[in-house]
Amino acid sequence: MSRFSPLEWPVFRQFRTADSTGRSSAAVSQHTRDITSRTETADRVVQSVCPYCAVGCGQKVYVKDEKVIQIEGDPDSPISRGRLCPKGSASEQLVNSPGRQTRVLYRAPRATEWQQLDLNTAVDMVVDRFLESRRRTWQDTDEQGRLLRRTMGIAALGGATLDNEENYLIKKLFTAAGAVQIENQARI
Amino acid sequence: MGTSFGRGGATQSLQDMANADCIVIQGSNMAECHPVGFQWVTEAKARGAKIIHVDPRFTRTTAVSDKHLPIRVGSDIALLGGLINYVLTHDLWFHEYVLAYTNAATIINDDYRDPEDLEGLFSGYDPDSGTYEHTSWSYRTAPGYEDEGAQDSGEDEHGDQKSGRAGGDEHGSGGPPLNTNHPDRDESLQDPNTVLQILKRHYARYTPEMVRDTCGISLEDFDYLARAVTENSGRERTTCFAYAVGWTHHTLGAQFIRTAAVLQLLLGNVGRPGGGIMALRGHASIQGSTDIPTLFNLLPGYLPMPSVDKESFDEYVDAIAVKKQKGFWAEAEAYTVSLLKAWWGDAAQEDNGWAYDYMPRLNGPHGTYQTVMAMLKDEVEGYFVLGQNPAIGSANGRLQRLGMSHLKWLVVRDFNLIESATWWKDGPEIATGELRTEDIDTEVFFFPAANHVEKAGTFTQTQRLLQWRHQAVNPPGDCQSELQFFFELGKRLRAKLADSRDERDRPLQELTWDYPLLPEGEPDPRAVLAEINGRHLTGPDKGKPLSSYTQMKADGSTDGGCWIYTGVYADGQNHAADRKPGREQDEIASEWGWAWPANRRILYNRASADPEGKPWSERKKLIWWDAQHKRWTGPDVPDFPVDKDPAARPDPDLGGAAALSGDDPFIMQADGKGWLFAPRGMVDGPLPTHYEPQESPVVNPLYAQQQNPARELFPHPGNLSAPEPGTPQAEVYPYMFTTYRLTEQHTAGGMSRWLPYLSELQPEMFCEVSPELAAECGLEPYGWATIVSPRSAIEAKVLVTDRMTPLDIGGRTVHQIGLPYHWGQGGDAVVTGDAANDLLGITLDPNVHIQESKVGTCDIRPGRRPRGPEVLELVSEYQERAGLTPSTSNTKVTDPQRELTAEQTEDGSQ
Amino acid sequence: MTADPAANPTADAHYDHPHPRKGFFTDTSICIGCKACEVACKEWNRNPVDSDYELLGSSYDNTGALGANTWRHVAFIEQGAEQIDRARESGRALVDLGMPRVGPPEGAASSKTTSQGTIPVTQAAAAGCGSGGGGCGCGGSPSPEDSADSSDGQGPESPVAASVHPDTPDFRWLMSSDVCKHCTHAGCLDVCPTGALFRTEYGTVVVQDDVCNGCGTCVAGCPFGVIERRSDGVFEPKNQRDSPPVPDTVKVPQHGVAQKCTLCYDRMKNDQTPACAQACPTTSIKYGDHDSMAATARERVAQLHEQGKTEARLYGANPNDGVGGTGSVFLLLDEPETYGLPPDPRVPTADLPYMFKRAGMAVAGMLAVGAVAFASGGRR
Amino acid sequence: MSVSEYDNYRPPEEPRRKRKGKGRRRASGSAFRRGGDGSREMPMVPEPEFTSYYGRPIVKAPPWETQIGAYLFLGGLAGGSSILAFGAELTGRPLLRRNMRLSALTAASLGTVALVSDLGRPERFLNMMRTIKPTSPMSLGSWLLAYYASHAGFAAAAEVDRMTHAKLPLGPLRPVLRFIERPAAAGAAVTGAPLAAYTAVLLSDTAVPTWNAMHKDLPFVFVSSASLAAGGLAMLTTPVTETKPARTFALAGVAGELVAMHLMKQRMDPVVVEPLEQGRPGTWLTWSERLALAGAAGTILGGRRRWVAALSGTALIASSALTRFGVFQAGKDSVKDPKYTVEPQRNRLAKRRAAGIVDDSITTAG
Repeated sequence: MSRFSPLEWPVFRQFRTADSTGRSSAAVSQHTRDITSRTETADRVVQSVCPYCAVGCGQKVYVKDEKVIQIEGDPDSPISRGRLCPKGSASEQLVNSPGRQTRVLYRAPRATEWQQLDLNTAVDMVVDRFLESRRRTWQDTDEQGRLLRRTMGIAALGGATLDNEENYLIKKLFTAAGAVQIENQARI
Repeated sequence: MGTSFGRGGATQSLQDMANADCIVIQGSNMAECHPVGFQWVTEAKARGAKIIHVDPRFTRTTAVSDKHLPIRVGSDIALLGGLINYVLTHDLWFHEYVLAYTNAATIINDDYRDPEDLEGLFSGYDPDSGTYEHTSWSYRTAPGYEDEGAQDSGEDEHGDQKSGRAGGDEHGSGGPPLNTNHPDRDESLQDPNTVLQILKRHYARYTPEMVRDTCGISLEDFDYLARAVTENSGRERTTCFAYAVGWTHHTLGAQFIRTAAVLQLLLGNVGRPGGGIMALRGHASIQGSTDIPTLFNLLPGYLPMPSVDKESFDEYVDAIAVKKQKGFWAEAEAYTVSLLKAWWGDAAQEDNGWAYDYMPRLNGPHGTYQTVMAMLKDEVEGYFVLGQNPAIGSANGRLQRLGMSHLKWLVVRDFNLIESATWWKDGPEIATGELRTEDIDTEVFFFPAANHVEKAGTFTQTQRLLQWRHQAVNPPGDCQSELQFFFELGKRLRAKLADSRDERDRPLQELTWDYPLLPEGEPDPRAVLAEINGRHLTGPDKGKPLSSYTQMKADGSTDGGCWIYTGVYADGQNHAADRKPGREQDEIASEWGWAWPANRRILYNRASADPEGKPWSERKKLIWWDAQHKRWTGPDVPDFPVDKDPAARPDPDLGGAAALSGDDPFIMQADGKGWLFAPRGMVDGPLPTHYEPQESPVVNPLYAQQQNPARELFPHPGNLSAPEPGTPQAEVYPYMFTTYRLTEQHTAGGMSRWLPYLSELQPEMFCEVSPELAAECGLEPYGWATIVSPRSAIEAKVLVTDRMTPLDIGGRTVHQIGLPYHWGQGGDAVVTGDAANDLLGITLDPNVHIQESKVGTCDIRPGRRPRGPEVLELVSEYQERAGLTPSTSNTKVTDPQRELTAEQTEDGSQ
Repeated sequence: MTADPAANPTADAHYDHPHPRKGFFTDTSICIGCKACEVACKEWNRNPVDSDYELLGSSYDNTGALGANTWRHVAFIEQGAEQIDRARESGRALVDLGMPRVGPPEGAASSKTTSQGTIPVTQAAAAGCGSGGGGCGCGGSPSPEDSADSSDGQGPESPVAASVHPDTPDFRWLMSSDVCKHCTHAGCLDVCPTGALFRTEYGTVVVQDDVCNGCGTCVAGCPFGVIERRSDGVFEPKNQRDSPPVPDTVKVPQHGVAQKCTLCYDRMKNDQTPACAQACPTTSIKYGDHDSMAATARERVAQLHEQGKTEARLYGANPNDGVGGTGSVFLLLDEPETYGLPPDPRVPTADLPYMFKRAGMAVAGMLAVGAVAFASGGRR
Repeated sequence: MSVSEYDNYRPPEEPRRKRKGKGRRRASGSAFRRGGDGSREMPMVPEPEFTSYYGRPIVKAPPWETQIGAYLFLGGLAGGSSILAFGAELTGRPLLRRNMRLSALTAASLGTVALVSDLGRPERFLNMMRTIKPTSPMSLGSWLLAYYASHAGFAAAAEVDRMTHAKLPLGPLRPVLRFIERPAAAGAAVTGAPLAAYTAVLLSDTAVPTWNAMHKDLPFVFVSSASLAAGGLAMLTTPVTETKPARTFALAGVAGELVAMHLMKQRMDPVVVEPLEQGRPGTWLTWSERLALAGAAGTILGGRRRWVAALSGTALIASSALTRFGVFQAGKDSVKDPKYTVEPQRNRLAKRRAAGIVDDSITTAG
């Protein structure tokens, strides 16, 4: 408290300055004078796009010590002009949300609880199951002998929240692997 | 949209809505679902535009609109048909525009029959397969060219059932092929078979009175809407239509949009500033995920997935576009070769049909709902769920969860433990005892995903705009982007199959799968985007990116993952990352991001000038013909060959872009015109016709045919439908319900019910009912209610509000209940509740296979729903009372006395 | 009450470089109730969650009211036909009161073209469309696009009659984003004993959370019930279960301290727009210099009156009202109390001198009685 | 509420999340969240004559708990006791002086402890001394309390020293203490009265409808209540022989309070008087009146008998406490219903409009 630094005691400042009633500059503490917006002291700002709906509002992402500290509208965007909806404004909490998972989880058949699994083994397990299911459900030709060359045993759902590049790799990989049952939110 | 205009994307940018003089928002709740996009509607209103919201509910959009037209869910075609009828009878259509730019004057062949004559069916309906065969809809060939025409259509008929069927939704960018290049036309529009006369006859019975009895819209309201739309169209003024899933989520979804396209063409609003049809997509990159589709029936760039009957590459290409048809779609071969080169590189050569045989084939629709049915029959073993929550978001949630319990292994990638990952532990079926955790064999892998600031890449927004996102921070813990996960998956699959001799593994072995890696091990998205954009493979500028899809060659000298995106990497610069501030650009803002095709912001903008190339009016000026420089100029990139003289009338047989005449603004259509009448491309009729939804308490007032005869049905004990109206059992589910979104929550809640700041704003599942319905059923404001549908029963708090209006439909009061669908039963979210989508059945639109989630019938009663197994008893008790069997309402043709069809059960007794 | 009535209360505040007074203008006629302001404010200031996750029974408003953790609150009011008429009537009464029109002199034909420049104001409209409280017969001058020029035979023959109120006459859904008023004479600021509340160089009122000892006097001092002491200020956004700890950059407990909107004092010092004003999709929340905000408000209300919407009125734009005019000016479409705002707020300090006088008399009385008691008590 | 037979399946509806900190009640009237306490009134249809926002409060009651109510009482008691102490000193009543000084100090220190414990951040109580704000009754009150408490402390210290026959290890300080004893006592007496009265201004200088409406007469009520409390305490603690002035002091206090309370209720807007007459405040205030009368009667009739004096003294003290708590709670209740905020303001606005003043309303058309 500024009380102890001698002349900085607001009561003195009340008499020294025009603010005799102690309702403005006299009562200001040093901490308040040092207040500055956290976006000013951020390490860097990155231009991004809101992940929620398809309007495509521009977003500015402020980062400090490798942590996202603020996401707000990007005034440069001609579409959104710096504005956001409630979901867009909550993007920072989407990134730092306490409910967000950061570990791979695995549920064994008939198990009643999750168990932790390291990423590498999990991906290997998925690869093995992928190849096994593909082999078991492969269809070379249909009943009239026409080429099918596909598996109906593997399906995928999801893509409207993903980037174009990710959709491209998924489509390319699954088509080459013969899995045709690929769908996403554009359908529902 | 694809069928009428040639491309399946929104015709305008959102900013352009500010130029509209009247905006009709129908099938969308724009202020709640696209709030920041709505600023442009507010801008238009500030400039004096009239905003009309047609919606069953009075929503936050309506609160700032000028007029609200409460409409009965599912009757949009009746209203729009009424408007078309109003425009035609009052002769308010835009004469020069319609004559020059649409196929109004084209003559249809003689054996075309209209539903007016066939009691609700178009000609060419095959009752066994429940689909249409559309030769009877095609153009009549002009005299003197008959031979060429006949040969073409004949060859085309062979086995067209699949192309007709699957042809529906592939016209994202390229209209369907035509049977003739020389359609017969009658400019004076006297011939009864001209499209305009057919239109007049078809919509003759859509009178304001019929609209009142079908949609519940009073005559004054209809008159207000009709006047507002017609007065704000023409040379000086334009009207804009905006729609979202309110239209697409119906068994007639595609036809809803078609009706709006026909109306906008008649009013001359397409391709002009402040006009067109604004398709408001829901997710961040829904447009992107149809352009580069993780969809079963499409390849990138709306090229169709090869079907089993296209055995060779040439057969495949001929089915897409006849060489001699007009427009850029004729170059489909170049686009396909470039795609195959991009995927299989050197392995794709001329001799092996550019590795066409590496492609898997379709033999029917394999949509997400067919997949769920296959799961229930234990035919699907593995399932990847990537950033989606089918247990809550897809229709008939119960079937989705039961289907997943039949899987062998399930991979879920998301930020949080969504209900689709934890249904085996805390799903509703565990509570009702239908599933026991210990008996479920499915292995579930949950991979945490990186979110939008932890990975770089592009989203494609609702106005076809690609915007690049820069990476801000690295993903924490095990979180990975899908790019890294699938690149890794692909690498390991290829490693495991490296030495396999099996023919089926060749496509994987020879796939081009080496992308440069970023320091953290993630493939560089810029390299993937460059591959999508396409490169020259031979010649002087080998390796350099293409700058326009016109540079794509069919000789394998170019590659390109998605031809409509070519140009995003023009001259090596990632235009998706262009960030010239909006302030420093004009309203079109073409240097912010990149819009496909070729950075055009307003499509078909050639139509913003009259046939001679002069703007229709100074106020609505966009593109015009600059006589001295012989070029089309204007703020936006012209959607037309830049140097084509408006007066040019080249010989149609030249084919491709060269064949386009000076007044063909729809450069992707086979005849360069806007299609009022769609001879091809729609599987359920060339003209939109009103049918009732799958479940409706009202008999179809227009025809005996109750529902869309071509809709896709899924008879299954878990997917029962309500009885046909008019039968006593129909009163078991007397009320209609519709599902919708709220601003504060996001679709199935995966990205909003885990955030306390959003969950706090809309914490609990609720239903919105009118005071009259509340009185009728004894519902308590903010008390509990149980809603029962033929599929399941859910509970919700009751919001009694005047915003829901009971409608008088042909003497009967129809009550409508509003249900937001964000909540779900699961253990991990901040707020939980029952999922509205559990109530929905699975009945799909035949063109795009989208389910009817916007309308259904149900019953509502006060009090909470029973817990545990009793809820199943409640649902089955209702089903017995209604006498439901898997075949109820699932027969396609309703009226038996059809001279075309063979035996049918007698009328209405289902 | 030494602050001079001038609009900028910072004048007497001895700041070395006083800025022009900043403030809001909230135009509730274009608010779409999306609550982006609530979330943006909470997210910027890292305020804790303020709900028991239950429907509050007030249409789409599940936030309740302004408080220590909620510095922006969107109100939702569903009104039927007679409430709309009552609001139009009370609005018209305001117009007929012949309010001194701040801005262009009453008499002159003010053909001021509004900023949009599209709606020329005729003399009749400028004088208030219903003189003498009579029913607003003219139903508002037909806005230009109604009497559209029936261009080249497109429109029907007769220009369409100006429908009285294009608005849905039988139902409306009011939405308004409420915020601290940052009054010219701020009750909270006056009664704060520790100087925690202070008048900033921008004329706004801010709590210094390092000084405030939570005495709570300001909570009672605010005539609008905005400020509140945070009773359970544990910050991390509560989640249903014992969720993993929140990253430390966001854990700032502000327990037991009075909290209210600071008009983003930290952002303002760096010339940034407050979080809510930047997020608001339809700029229903406008931010800028107080004078320009008040001018925009008057322009907007005049424009609405010309459209026949006489229910529009300004709240807080009058410098000589009970609190000396407010920093956040509102455009409301009904009586203030419908939105939960006081109809005639008055800063308690206005009566303070009188209170001290009465207290002085009481003190004198007590001392006198004491003296008398002892003087007379001498005998026994 | 709902009639379906499945209702008994309703899982126990404990609130979704236990709120840490002081229980569930939140200062900002969380009663409205439950739709009133049990009564399920229909928020959909507000009363026709005045509209409110779903019946929710417009202004907020201060987050003051019972400690502040206690401080109001103790402050008045301390002030009154100092006056009696100084009077006793002047007129040579040693016992009365000693008791009054000690009780003044105890009351003042108890009051201070109550004040500090009610703070949101008690450890920052010294911030009260940061500024002297003429516009803040609490700021001036804090300084007043500091001044008074110190002086009452010196006077009492002297008293204690005398009682312990100078055994305290004061050493050189003793003469200083002797010297300042009298001025300190005088100071305490002089500031005692304002200490009793300033709490009235503290309550009135708020937007709480009932308190604000009382600002004309509340000081007199509090001053009288302080007097009767101090007098009562004197009668209770000091033998009858010395408490004659205290009794007159108390009687004057009773008279003052009755008159002031009556006058106050007359001058207030009738709507805002309701909280004073309803619920707990209503019962407390009626009981405080009865006890005051009983105390006064006891004082007049049996004033000279020791036990009667003691009894009526306690009655008077109780009456004073009840008055303070009654007024305190009435204010907090008046905030819960928006009617008490809106209607008086509407009446005030209408009166001004009738008087032709039309330019000072917060709602304007232009």
